Amino acid sequence: MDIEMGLDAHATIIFWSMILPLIGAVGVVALGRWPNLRDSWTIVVGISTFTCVTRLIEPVMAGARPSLALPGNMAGLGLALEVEPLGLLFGLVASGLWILTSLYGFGYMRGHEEVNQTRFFTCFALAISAALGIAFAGDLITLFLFYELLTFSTFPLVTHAGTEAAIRAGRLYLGILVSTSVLFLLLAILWTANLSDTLRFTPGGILDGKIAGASAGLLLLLFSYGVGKAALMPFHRWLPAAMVAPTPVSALLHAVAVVKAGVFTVLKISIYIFGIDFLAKDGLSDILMGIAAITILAASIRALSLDNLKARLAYSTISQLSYIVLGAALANSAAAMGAGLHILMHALGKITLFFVAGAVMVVAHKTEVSQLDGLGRRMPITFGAFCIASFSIIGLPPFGGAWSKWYLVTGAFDADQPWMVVVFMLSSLLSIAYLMPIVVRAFFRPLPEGVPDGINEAPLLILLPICATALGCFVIFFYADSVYRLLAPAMGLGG
Amino acid sequence: MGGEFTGPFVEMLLFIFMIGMALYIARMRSLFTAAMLFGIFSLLSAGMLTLMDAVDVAFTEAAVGAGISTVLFLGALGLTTSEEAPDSKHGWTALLIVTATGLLLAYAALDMPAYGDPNAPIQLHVAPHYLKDSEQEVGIPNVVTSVLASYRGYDTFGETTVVLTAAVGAILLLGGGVGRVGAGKGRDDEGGRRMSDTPIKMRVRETVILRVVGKALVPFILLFALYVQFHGDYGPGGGFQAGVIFAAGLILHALIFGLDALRRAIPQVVVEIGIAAGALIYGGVGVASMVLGGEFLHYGVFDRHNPAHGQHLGILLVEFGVGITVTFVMVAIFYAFAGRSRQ
Amino acid sequence: MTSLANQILSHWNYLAVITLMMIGLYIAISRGNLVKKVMGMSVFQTSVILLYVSMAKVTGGTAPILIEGRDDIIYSNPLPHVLMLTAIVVGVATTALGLALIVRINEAYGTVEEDEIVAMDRAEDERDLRSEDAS
Amino acid sequence: MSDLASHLPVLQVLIPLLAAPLCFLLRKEAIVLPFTIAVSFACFAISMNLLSQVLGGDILVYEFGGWSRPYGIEYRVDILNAFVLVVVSGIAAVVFAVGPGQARRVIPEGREYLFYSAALLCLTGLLGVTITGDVFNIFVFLEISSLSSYILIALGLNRRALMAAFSYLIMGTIGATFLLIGIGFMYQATGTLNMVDMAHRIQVLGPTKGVLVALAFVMVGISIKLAVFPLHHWLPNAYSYAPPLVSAFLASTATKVAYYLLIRFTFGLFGAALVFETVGIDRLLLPLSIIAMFVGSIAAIYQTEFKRLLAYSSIAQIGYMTLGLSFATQAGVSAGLIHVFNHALMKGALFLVAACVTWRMGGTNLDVMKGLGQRMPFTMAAMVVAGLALVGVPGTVGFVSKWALVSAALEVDALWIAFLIMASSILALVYVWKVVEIAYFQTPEVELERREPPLRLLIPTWILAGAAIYFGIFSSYAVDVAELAAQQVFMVGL
Repeated sequence: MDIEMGLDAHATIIFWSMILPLIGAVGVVALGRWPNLRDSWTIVVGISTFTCVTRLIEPVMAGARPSLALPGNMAGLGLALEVEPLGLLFGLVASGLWILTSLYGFGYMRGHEEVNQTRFFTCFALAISAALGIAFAGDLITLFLFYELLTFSTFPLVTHAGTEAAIRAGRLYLGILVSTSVLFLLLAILWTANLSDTLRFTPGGILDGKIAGASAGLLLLLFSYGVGKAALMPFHRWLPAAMVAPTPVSALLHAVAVVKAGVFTVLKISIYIFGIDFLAKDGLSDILMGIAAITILAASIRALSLDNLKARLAYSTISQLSYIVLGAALANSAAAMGAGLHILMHALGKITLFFVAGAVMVVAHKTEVSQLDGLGRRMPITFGAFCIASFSIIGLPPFGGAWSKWYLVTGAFDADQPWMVVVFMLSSLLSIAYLMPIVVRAFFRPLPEGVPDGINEAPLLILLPICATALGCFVIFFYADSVYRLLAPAMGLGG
Repeated sequence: MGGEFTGPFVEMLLFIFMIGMALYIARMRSLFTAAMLFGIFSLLSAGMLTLMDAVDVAFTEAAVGAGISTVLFLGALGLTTSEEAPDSKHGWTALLIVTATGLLLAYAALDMPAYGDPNAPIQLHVAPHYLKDSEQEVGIPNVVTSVLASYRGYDTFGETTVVLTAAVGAILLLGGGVGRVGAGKGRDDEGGRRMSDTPIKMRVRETVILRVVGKALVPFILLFALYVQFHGDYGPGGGFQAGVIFAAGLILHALIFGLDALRRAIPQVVVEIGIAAGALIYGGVGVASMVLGGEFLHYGVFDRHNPAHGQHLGILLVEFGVGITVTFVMVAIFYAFAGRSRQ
Repeated sequence: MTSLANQILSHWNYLAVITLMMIGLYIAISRGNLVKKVMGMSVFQTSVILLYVSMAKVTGGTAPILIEGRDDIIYSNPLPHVLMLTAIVVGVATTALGLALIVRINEAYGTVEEDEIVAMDRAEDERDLRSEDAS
Repeated sequence: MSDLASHLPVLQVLIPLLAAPLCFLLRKEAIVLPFTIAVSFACFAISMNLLSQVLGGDILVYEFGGWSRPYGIEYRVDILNAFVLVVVSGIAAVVFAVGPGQARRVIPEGREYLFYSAALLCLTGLLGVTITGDVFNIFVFLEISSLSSYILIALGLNRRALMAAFSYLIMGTIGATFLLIGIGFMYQATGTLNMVDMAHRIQVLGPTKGVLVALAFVMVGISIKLAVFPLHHWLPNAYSYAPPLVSAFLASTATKVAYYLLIRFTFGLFGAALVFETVGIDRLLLPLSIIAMFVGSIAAIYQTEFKRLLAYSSIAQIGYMTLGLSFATQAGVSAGLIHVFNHALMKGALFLVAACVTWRMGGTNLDVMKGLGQRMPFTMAAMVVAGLALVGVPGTVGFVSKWALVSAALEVDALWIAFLIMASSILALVYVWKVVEIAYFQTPEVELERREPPLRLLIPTWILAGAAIYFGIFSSYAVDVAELAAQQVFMVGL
């Protein structure tokens, strides 16, 4: 009886964490005429949503799997939400960083004097709701529903500027994401439905013994490429294109929510649909491993050659996302743990980097790496944060990124894949090569002539989130243990 | 009838004529001539139908194909053009399609029971029931009428509705002769000739003999229509044929004495109410049978003691409804065409 | 060979009807003049009536109007007759509607030749396109 | 027989049938409009009731004139046609409330009642075709619906509507006559016109030449009405030049009824064994469907007029339906039926959006739709919703269709067909998104203030658009009924 009650209470929490952003979106529309009220409302909703999600930690750590059947059934299949550790982590990341991004967004959007702010924040809230839907999806069909909703709710954000370039980027964005999801992902889901009588995410997977050999490999590829949001090459071009969006979008959505939704989906499918053991059998995931490795290296090299700061960060993201795909493809507990951790670690680091890029754009109106000379002296805190976040991305202790990389490398050893270890090492070196020059330029190059004196630290609303996330990169290094404990059951590592 | 010997020869001759007519229609560039040929084609096919024992169909074909359709064609030609432009293209594809279709049909036709075979499936199932039991079940000698108005009375209701639909279309598209559609909704008396004023008809109006004969003829036509209407139970005829003939009488009147004379006698509003009334009479009979506890169009319930009597009454009423609707629809279509001025 | 000849002889009626049908269909789909099309359609429909009624015919039969007290008479099948009465009516309704449309088309285009109408529409499209380019 | 409930099958058709001539007597539009709405709602209510009666597996039979099978005409309601009745009358109930709209300009003054009369006749015909259990009765009611739809199409504002209506008239009549010839051969072979009786006799008879040719003619006749590729040429003109409301009604009902006929004749009358195993219609229908899916979608991409774009999209969507049928499996038929329902909703909504745009801008050229996203936000939002449904985004009815169709394809191990279905829906994204971009990202040539169409136009639009979402999320209603219908078709036949 108690358990029943308990589960019902959890269901309520899931319900609210999903519905709050929607209410938020409605509120934003209603309050559109009063910007201050509207923005405060967004923060209130953000905090409430995050609080809701945090209340799920305790039961999940205790081994419960809170679930909620959504009303409705698509194509004869019910919609169900179920919170498991990996999804909870993603949910926490998305909803937590939403608060900070919102704060940052107010500063940025006002500082940049953007139009249509109401539409912007409305779609933002919708996107968060969709991201939470992906995080908590209990089966493939529910996941697919929210996956597509996320694509369409972020489309207005990508094309926010309404310029010809933005529209073209929007086409690419929608074209790649929808095409891959419909052509490959949906097909893969339907194939799975045809093979198995369930589409539920089940520990240990549902496909073992139902498909084998080349078909299984094809199905895995369909899934991996179907999740276009994971930006595996050659379906990665939407991500750099999406950088035309205002920076808060790039920061939260294209460093965290959207792309992480992609790799999260890949990871979740690997763990709960294929099952790690099944993936490890007969080198099923070898091809995927190769693709991920190539993406990691190629994207890093591409990042090196780009002068536009946001574009460079975007390619860095593509590279880092494939860490997670590679983690899934290595198919053992340690690698999966590394992949899971990397969702959080990379999120904290990359969002900081984007925040900084936006701050520079608002304050100094600079977009290219080559224009950053000496700016670190004028904006020491901002670029200090950039430095910290870069270390974390590179994987240096004592920053969060070190942990995820550690587990990934361990996983590569466990899987007897020395070449993958080499890939990780090479990629770290490359990330030093494309991130560190920025820090060096900012701090050690002299400020060019003619920079107006007015350029100084960013406004508080921008600076605060930057500091918070940079601090996060550092603090999480010491608390990685609790994240490990949260994820362990999902990765088959025991409490 | 002429028996087994002469029959086929007459029929073959008719067919040869008809095929000739059809080919002429295809080739003839003068559309007036083609329309007249079509009338003759219909008349010949009516003759053919008579030879094949389908007297009711023949009657209708003669009245509709040779009569109404031809008048409609002539009317439309009066309003458009009478000459077909020389045609150059897409003959071959059409020929190919048509040949293929024809061969397919011939392939199937050769597998059919022979022409006139009394043991064809069609002669052994359902139809014998009508021929054997309709006398007792419905009680009228013309089996076609029994089937038409009772066994398949609902089809006939549908058919009446089809006619009504045509009237809706003619009035909507051509304005019922009251107003021009589109540009300028005023009356159309100002300029242009009407179909009823095309040269042939003008001469009709001017010829004294025709006027006198026509005047004498109209009442007889109308009388004949009434005979056809109410004699349908016993011989060929019925509401549809009667309606067409009645309308033909009225139209003849209009051709001789002018459209406006007929318009004054039967205004557009009356025509429209008539169209509706006929269909509603038909439907009303059906609804009445429902109210009396039967299915729709179950006339037997009108006389519980003698269902055949009820059938008779029902058939009389629905045929009457058909007659009214058809008459007024034909008049409405005539008004629509005739009232349309030439550009 | 003789069997085929026999077949054709015993089915000559159907074959003649089919010929008529195909002439009608040919006129309907190949002619460019709209009035001709409707005429072809009517010929087609009239021939179908003959097809149905041919099926109904019984050799030595007579019209299905019952003559009281005679059991020895063979009647032709009344059902196709009934069906074709309906078909005739449908045909004339279609013809009327088609011709009404032709009258309107003639008013709108000044012609009832399909080719000319298509050409006029195309010219109109091109004009629209040009004016768009100009603006 | 005295209680009203037992008369429901006939009332389904009789009410609009009698209402059409009644419009002649009522005349005043102020009376005729509410009358028409009441009639269409009554039809909808009756169809729902009929559906609920037959869902258990019973078959309702209504014998006209009290004459029993096979001597009289009977109405025969099973799940399959009750489902189609609901779709047709439901769409009518939503769309008829709008009235003639812009077509008013070409209707002779004071003759608006004739428009309603024609609309009711069209409804009558479609319902009559669907519900009847007699093959010749199909022909009669098909002609009622066809003639009235020619009239309605001819009421378009552009003079090309006349030519479109005329071409449709010729094609439609040829189609109907082919059907009539086919019915004639079937009658010749069996001696009966009653469907149940005929089906039994054809089973006994087997594939004689007559039956095979009858099949060919019936198929061609229906395919013309259904606009199956390559017999689709009449459709784009008819739907794009007709008044938008007429397109909304016809696009979501007329082709659906033709599709119903296709199922009825193949599975009910001729029998799946004959149609698919002996003749192998699927070997022709399957490639044609796939070509239609692509040709229709690609043609839609290149259109510069909204309604024409939708019309070409319809050709592609009809391809989905016939594709389902060509699998010759229960899942395939069920998928086709689900799409009948779903496509009616989304295409109806989109054509109503076209009606809204016509009301505002006087036309639906894509040029005039520039920037309408800001100027008619509610209308355009409906367009986006229904458009996404057309693409097959999850959460909309389009997804449900796609799911069912692809499942059916995978069931027969046709992974490549599944892939092609997906690929064609990407094309749908392209043409839908083209319109979305124009509406939201392009600036209008003339500055316009924000104004929505009147509620009598906007509400029906949103009812259909909303339904396209509602039944996308709560899909089990439609899916269950479609599955039951398909099951009945396969188990019972007729």
